[in-house]
Amino acid sequence: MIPPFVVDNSPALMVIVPFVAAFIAPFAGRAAPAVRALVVGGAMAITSAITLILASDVYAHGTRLYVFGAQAATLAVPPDSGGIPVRIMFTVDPMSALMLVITAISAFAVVLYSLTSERHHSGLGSYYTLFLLMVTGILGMVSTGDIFNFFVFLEILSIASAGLIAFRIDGGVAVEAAIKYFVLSTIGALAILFAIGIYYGEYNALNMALIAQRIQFTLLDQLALVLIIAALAMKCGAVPMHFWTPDAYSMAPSSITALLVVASQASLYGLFRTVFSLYNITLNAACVGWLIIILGVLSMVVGVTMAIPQKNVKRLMAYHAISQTGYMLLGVGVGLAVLGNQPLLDAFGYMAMEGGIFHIINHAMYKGLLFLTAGAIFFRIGTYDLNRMGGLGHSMKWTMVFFIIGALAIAGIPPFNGFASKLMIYESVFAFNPVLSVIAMVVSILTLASFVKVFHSIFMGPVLPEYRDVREVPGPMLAGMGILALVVIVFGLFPSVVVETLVAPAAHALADQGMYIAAVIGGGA
Amino acid sequence: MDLLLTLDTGAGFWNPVFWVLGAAVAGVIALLLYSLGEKGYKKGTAQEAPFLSGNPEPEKGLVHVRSGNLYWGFLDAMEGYYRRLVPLHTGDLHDYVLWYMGMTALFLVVVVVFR
Amino acid sequence: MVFFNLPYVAVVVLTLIGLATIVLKRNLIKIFLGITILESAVNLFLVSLGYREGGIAPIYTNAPEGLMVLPTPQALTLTSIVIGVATTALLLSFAIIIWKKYGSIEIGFLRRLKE
Amino acid sequence: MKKVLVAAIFLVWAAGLCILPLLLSFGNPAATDMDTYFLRNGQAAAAANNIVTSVVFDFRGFDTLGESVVLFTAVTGVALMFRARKEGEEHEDE
Repeated sequence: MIPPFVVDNSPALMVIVPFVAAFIAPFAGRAAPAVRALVVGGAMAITSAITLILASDVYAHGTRLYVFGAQAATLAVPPDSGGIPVRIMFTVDPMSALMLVITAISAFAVVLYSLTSERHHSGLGSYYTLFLLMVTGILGMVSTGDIFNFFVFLEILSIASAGLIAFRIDGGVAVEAAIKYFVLSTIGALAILFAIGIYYGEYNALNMALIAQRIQFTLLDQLALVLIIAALAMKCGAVPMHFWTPDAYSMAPSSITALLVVASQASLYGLFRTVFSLYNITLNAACVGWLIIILGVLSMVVGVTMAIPQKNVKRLMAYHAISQTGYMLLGVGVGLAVLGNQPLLDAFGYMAMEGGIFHIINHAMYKGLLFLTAGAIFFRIGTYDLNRMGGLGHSMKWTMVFFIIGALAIAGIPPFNGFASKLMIYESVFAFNPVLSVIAMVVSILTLASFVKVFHSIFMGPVLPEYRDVREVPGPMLAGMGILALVVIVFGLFPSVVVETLVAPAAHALADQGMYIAAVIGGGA
Repeated sequence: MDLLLTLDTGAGFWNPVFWVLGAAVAGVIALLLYSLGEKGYKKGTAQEAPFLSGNPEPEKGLVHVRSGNLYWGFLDAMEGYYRRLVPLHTGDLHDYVLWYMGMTALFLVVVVVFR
Repeated sequence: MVFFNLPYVAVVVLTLIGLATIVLKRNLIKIFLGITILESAVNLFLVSLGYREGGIAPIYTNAPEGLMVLPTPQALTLTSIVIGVATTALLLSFAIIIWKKYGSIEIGFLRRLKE
Repeated sequence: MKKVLVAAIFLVWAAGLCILPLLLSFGNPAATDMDTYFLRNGQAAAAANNIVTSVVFDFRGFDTLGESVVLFTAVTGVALMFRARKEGEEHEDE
């Protein structure tokens, strides 16, 4: 059914299709906006399809290699090179495949939504170009197996994001948010480049598997580790380096915010990939694991408590995004802290990692959904200010339903997907350290409290006079939200299927460094 | 079938389908209890109007409790915490960069000391 | 020992200068200059990684062959320079918009988003 | 107080970065196998006398594609900033 050419070249195609569409989009817009919508929507649909094909192939047949420019796409190590991979390659293992699934679903829903929600704006040609490049950046970041290539895609992602955050201008405020984001992410990217230089200088290698094979954890490696994890933790919005997050999330157009959430998860993926695949047990797992756990706990607590007094609905949701990132850091951090201790890892370590990784995919879905509903409300009433909202439940019923689904999912109310992943995190973390688990539960309660407030002040109450003729948002926007809501419900009702098919292979692929090295270099020797 | 849908979470398990069935049963019971209630009220009379100690009902726009008025008790109780936390979010780019650099420095010290 | 590592010492000094410029200067353009200095430091680091004692440029000519310096860092630096240019261009265009809208590019005015 | 903290941060950064000149030795890379491969095979594999060219456009050509996309992205971003905006498009709360 699917041509073998597509399956064989899917890693290249999923990057090339949005590339080419990004170049075409502005010119298509010259003909007619509808043509551009067709090009962008079609390209995104094709990209999502290819990405899902690749992911299912990886889940069925194990890690996929795609070597750019070699005689054969799977020829990682040239026969005359003495056993080292010399070319840039994509290494798509189950963890990458999981991120690819997230990106495919989110980006497709978001593009469907944004074709309608942004149609009254100027500069849409550039908007869609940057949108597609941002998707390219995420896809490349999560699938590359070459650390310098990772940096290049990271820069594509942050430049495109910065442009899109500033898209609305909004009297300069959006540009201010973009400057804050971009200065920080440039410094972070330069720190990562510094670390890449250190790896190169020590091991003469840029391939992640080769570095992983050769790594010694000398003083230089420690410096490189610190530079990378601090930069990537900053880019995923961990407290206390989260300050850019509410600014950027609140000023970007809502559809972009939903994609920025996925971009943050891609940074998180980079962090986990560095710690697990590059270093694994050479580092002091307990020490670095506790660092990540503490970051996670701080993020959870500070994020949720800062969210409660917010007046701007998107700032509030951005703080919740920080808080939810904390859960992922906590779960995977616990897995890292017991790495190298096989009994503990089997007892609760894998479960904690699965919980954290499951939370990544859940978070991208429900947080994307929530940001899209916030955008839908803005689309109709033109403000994000919670104090000026009220009574919208009478006129925007579908938006309200989607908001309820997202809010209950983020608060961890059964039977939505947030509950399943949070339960896994609670129970496994409880076995590691009960205090952390209790903190996580309290944060979850505060999240629920905060969203009850938001729900009340947006949708409840009598119809306000100023919003008497507000109508429901157009169909395509509802469809975009509907896709994500459907995913939230399905993942909530069948968590075991998702965990067994998507999450558990990802967690094991992450923890098993030998498999990663063997997939690229072969034999692992 | 139920084996397929049960999520093993380490110490326990979680089966959302059973949960939904249970919730549906509880809902049916609640509906039954509700249907036993008073049916004899008359539409269109003063029985429908809210009773506010005899005062006239205020306008719709004034009834709505705005978001700024919610949770003031919580914020008031946590005032000491918020007084310290909120001023850290200065909005100053220098502070953003300094926090990042400071955390990098802290990580470096921790990783090098506990290697 | 350290004397022969003079390029790396220069990298350290340039990095610190760049960071200090970013953190201490209050003018946006100067902050962006700091970022550029930081980029230069990283580029210098990359390029000096590839040097080999007595090596020649990695180009095959009719001249007698000798030890060649490593080519990869030069390629990486080329990429990194272009990325740096792109970054700077976007940052400067942001600064122009800020100048138009806020009437100043002092960092103290860039604080409308906070808390 | 803040000044002391800033000074401490810079001190740690300086100390951390000083690892570089202390542990790396300039002009004497620790390992060279990947570059040796390039130097030996670059001329034949990529048909370029300049090995840097063969690395940039062949062995690491995908990076170069990414680099040009970065440039394109930045140009698009700049164009987005200086576009002609419609009346009443911008929005500010408060």
